[in-house]
Amino acid sequence: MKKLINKPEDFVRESLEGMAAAHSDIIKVNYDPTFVYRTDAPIQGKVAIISGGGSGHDPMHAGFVGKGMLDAACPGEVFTSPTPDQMLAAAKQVDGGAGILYIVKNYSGDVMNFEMATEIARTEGIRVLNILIDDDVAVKDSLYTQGRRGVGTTVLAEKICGAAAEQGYDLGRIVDLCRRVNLNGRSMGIALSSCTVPAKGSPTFTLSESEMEIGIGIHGEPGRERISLESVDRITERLAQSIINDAPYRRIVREWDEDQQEWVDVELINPSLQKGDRLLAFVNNMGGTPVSELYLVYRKLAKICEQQGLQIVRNLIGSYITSLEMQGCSITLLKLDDEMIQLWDAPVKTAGLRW
Amino acid sequence: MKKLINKPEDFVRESLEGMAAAHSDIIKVNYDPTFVYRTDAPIQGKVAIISGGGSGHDPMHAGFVGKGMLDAACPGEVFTSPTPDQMLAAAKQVDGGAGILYIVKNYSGDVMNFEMATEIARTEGIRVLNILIDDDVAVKDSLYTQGRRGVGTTVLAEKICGAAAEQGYDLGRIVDLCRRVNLNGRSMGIALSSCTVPAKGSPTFTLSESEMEIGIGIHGEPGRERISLESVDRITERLAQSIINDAPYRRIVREWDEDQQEWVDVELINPSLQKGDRLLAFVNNMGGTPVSELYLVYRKLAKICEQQGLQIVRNLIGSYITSLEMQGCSITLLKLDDEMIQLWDAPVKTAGLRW
Amino acid sequence: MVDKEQILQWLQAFTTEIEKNKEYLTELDAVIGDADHGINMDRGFKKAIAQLPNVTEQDIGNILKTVSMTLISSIGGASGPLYGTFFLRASTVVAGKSELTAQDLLEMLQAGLDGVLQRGKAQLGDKTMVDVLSPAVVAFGQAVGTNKVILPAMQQAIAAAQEGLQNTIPMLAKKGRASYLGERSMGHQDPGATSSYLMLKSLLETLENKTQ
Amino acid sequence: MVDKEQILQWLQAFTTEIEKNKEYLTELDAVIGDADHGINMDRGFKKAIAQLPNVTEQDIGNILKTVSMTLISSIGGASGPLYGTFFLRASTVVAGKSELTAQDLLEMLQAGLDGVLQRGKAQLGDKTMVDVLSPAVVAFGQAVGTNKVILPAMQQAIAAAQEGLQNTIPMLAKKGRASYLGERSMGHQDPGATSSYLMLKSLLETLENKTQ
Ligand SMILES: Nc1ncnc2c1ncn2[C@@H]1O[C@H](COP(=O)(O)OP(=O)(O)O)[C@@H](O)[C@H]1O
Ligand SMILES: Nc1ncnc2c1ncn2[C@@H]1O[C@H](COP(=O)(O)OP(=O)(O)O)[C@@H](O)[C@H]1O
Ligand SMILES: [Mg+2]
Ligand SMILES: [Mg+2]
Ligand SMILES: [Mg+2]
Ligand SMILES: [Mg+2]
Repeated sequence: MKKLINKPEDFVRESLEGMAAAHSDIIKVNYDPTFVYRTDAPIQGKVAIISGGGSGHDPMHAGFVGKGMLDAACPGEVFTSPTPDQMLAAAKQVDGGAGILYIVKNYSGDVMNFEMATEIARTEGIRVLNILIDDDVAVKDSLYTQGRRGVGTTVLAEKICGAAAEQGYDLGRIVDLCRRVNLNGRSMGIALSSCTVPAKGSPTFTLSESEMEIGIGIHGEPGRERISLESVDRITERLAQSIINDAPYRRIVREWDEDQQEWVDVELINPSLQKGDRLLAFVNNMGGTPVSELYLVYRKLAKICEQQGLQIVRNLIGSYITSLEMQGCSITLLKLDDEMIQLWDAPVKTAGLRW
Repeated sequence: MKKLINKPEDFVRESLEGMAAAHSDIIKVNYDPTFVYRTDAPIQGKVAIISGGGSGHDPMHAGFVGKGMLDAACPGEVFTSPTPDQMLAAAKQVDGGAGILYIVKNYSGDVMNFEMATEIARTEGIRVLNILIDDDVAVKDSLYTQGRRGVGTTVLAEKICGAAAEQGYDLGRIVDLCRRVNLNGRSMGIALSSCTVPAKGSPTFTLSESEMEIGIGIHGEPGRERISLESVDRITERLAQSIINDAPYRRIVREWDEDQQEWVDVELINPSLQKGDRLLAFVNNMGGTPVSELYLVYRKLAKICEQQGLQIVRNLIGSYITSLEMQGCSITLLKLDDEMIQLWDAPVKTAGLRW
Repeated sequence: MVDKEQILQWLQAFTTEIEKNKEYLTELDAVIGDADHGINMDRGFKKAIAQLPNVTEQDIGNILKTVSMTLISSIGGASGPLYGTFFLRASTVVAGKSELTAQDLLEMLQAGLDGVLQRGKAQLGDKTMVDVLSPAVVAFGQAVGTNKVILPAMQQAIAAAQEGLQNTIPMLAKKGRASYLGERSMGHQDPGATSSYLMLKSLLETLENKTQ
Repeated sequence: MVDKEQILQWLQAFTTEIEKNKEYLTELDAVIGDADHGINMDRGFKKAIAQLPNVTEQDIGNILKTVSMTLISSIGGASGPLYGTFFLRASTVVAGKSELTAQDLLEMLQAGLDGVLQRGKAQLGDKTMVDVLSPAVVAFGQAVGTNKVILPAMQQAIAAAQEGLQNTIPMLAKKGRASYLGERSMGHQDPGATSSYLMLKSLLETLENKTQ
């Protein structure tokens, strides 16, 4: 295992220590339970946005804590959902009295842990709602299964909802906005190499020099299919077409109902992309790919969108939701409206995203 | 070779095409001769800052073109210095009448090509001065050799001089500032893996699972020494101590003399770091290392600096001067003064650096 | 009867079993998941049994509740809430007890299973730990209903668990990370089902030890 | 005498030689440099000879100047300015000529070498192309001084070049990328010296072809 680490079991903690030392103007870190939060939290009257998930996806989520984005992030062990006590402690730390939104990626672990946290928080009088992000079109089935994973759209939802919270949106509006971002975002990724979980010490899977994995997630897990290595144009075509041609996606998700004070099943449907739609095109690095290669992906993606009558009006290219040192990339296309554009453009100051 | 590319020979051009498509608000790209320049160039009365070098170091240099940093960048083939005609064409494009500074990394190729460009530019009536960056303490000898390579300090010099140009500094002041930045910056790097030049198609060198290279440059070349893999704390200790304990570094460099209208040899000396110095600590990704690991480097670096009475007042952590997909990192310590701090903090808007 | 001492021994035995199978469980998870199940379980159960010395004087309900709380706050992932909920629900039905009859044990396991089902919403055949826990609890219940003797009933349960575990191999995963793999999930044994099998096996071995 | 036709043949032959040795030169550069020397030379010389059809009617000076300009604007790296300067300086001393005496050829090579020395500031023993070019030009000059016959003089030059090339192996590099390696640069043949040797060898072979 080739990594810049000390002991594998200290990796997450030491990385957070380095982050805290480097960005003391933006974040503070609490250990046991572990969470990262804005130095200026709680902000009275502002809705607090909290996310969290396994570590190994840097800069997500801890790198997105700061003005204009998250109020707190809960990092778990590498690729392992954090625990309810972390989420609860984070909520208490940043609660400004206007309620809290948990942005949760749709993985059994994350969903269950955040559900437990939500249940406990509410018994303690903290107002918490949750929105699931499930945008990975590589996952085909929807009903009666875990459904689609939460990937690239998470980053965009955190930015857009963070800006909305900063602008004084109330919890109800932010929840609706977050749901809308999720319903309009779709992603898919590929890997040229596996990654190595520090505690495991060897790659999760192995690929020969001429193979790649299509439809991977962000946990170093193998994808939907293993195929022969292709040119970047062909790969981009695959990812883009899977996203663009994705049929309306219907599924049932569980959200907390404030009136009924219990979990309710909500049916949600992603509309398909349409000619004329304005898009945010997000080309994401899985970790080990040079940014120069991401530009090759973007080059082809821009051409495909133009051919299909889709208009890219914003873009984001770089390492934002990664799988340790995995080589590969993912594409996310988010259909934008005026409100989302204004919120996307709003200032943000975090370790991982800043303008 | 596992890369997101089409044909290796099209790599540099297609990557620039993607970049141009993605950042049309910031940059334009000219092909044949190839250079990247600010959309708002030339800016009358502003000194223009130009850099360039082989490709494969993204975001350097093209990703640093934009307000508050470079006016133009000349990308060569991968790891190959660009040619004088590129540099000359870039100079003509961005010349705002206040003179041009070429920031040149100290490699035979870069030095010679920029010298030729400078000579031709002057015959064409364009006022051009050059500053060499030579900050890599891994290179031991100085007199009678090529001397030290230009590495991490280049990024910092480009930011600081770019801000100065934006604030209206004249060419003489910017040249002095750039020289001062170089004299106060020192770097050293390590590699856990090699990288693969696309046109070559196989790794430049191979390392076993338990080996690493110490004192590497940024061209995928082997380093000063090959040793057994160590913990990140030990590696950071090595790099930091090599920089901190580096003796005053004396060498002769060639700069263009405007009065004599010819190349003159200038003797320069880097002062050593002293207790109490204020530093910018720059932990740079060689390309394939997750940012979480860079934070482990920073964590240890911050401790070492504190122990040595050095005060880190600014930091930069991430992928800024890379070697394609190489795994590893470099550390740069730049001694700051008030003027440099103010210029560092000044706004910048480029694809690779923004605040 | 199963006494408190045996419950403590079981928890210890399971933790040891997890430690021994840490790499194995992680490898199973590498194939159809994210290569952390053994690591997660090992971290959580080691922390849990480290708490046991503080509660040896308390009843079985409190012991299991302590285990549950530690699992919930230290495993994370899918197995954290699931094993956490298993022990939490199990603890409530044996609250106040220091020894358990066959019926108590059945109710305890049933409550744990119900908790897992409610938390994870998985069904039989989804290729999860439910595919081991559920047939085992059914078999145990039937055997207990017939002759009320714990040890042979638990042997029946283990046989069913083992069969359930084998059955996960051809299944197409519908819950958990393996579900993302679609048809590629088929042909591989589920890691969580494997750890659940080890949990029941440790219980049987603990019970057998006493009778020896 | 060497005529214009032979100069064109030489440039063609060298380009072919570079193409054949592209991987070899790149591998040499991978060991003590950055793995691009063969790629650089191949790119540059292919572009250069693509220009030749436009200038076949012109004198040797202009032909070499065209080559030089193309090399300068298409190789980059260290070898671009060095080979570019070599041909630029060479071109000036043979300006206007359509055939070259032994003395012309000597002056041409000497001027090219001087250009390389001035541009690169390397000295003999620094482990660069100078370690091939310099002894070759010296040997050629001595032979020309003695008997004024080109072919044997060029054979002498090649012998010296070959020796110079071998000599680069043990050297500690002081210029170019290999210098960063310090003592690790020792024991490896210099890539630029190797391409310079191929350049002279192509010249000899072109001259020999005619005499055959
Ligand atoms: N919804 C669910 N219901 C029951 N068991 C589940 C569910 N989701 C996952 N599991 C079980 O959890 C196991 C994986 O646990 P683990 O690897 O620790 O968590 P994660 O999948 O979060 O990495 C799976 O093998 C499966 O048996
Ligand atoms: N200052 C110099 N003077 C003479 N030759 C040099 C000098 N620097 C480098 N070289 C030659 O250039 C060769 C490397 O060329 P190349 O690989 O194309 O360029 P780069 O080093 O820029 O990648 C070296 O092997 C050496 O012979
Ligand atoms: Mg996990
Ligand atoms: Mg080169
Ligand atoms: Mg797992
Ligand atoms: Mg080279």
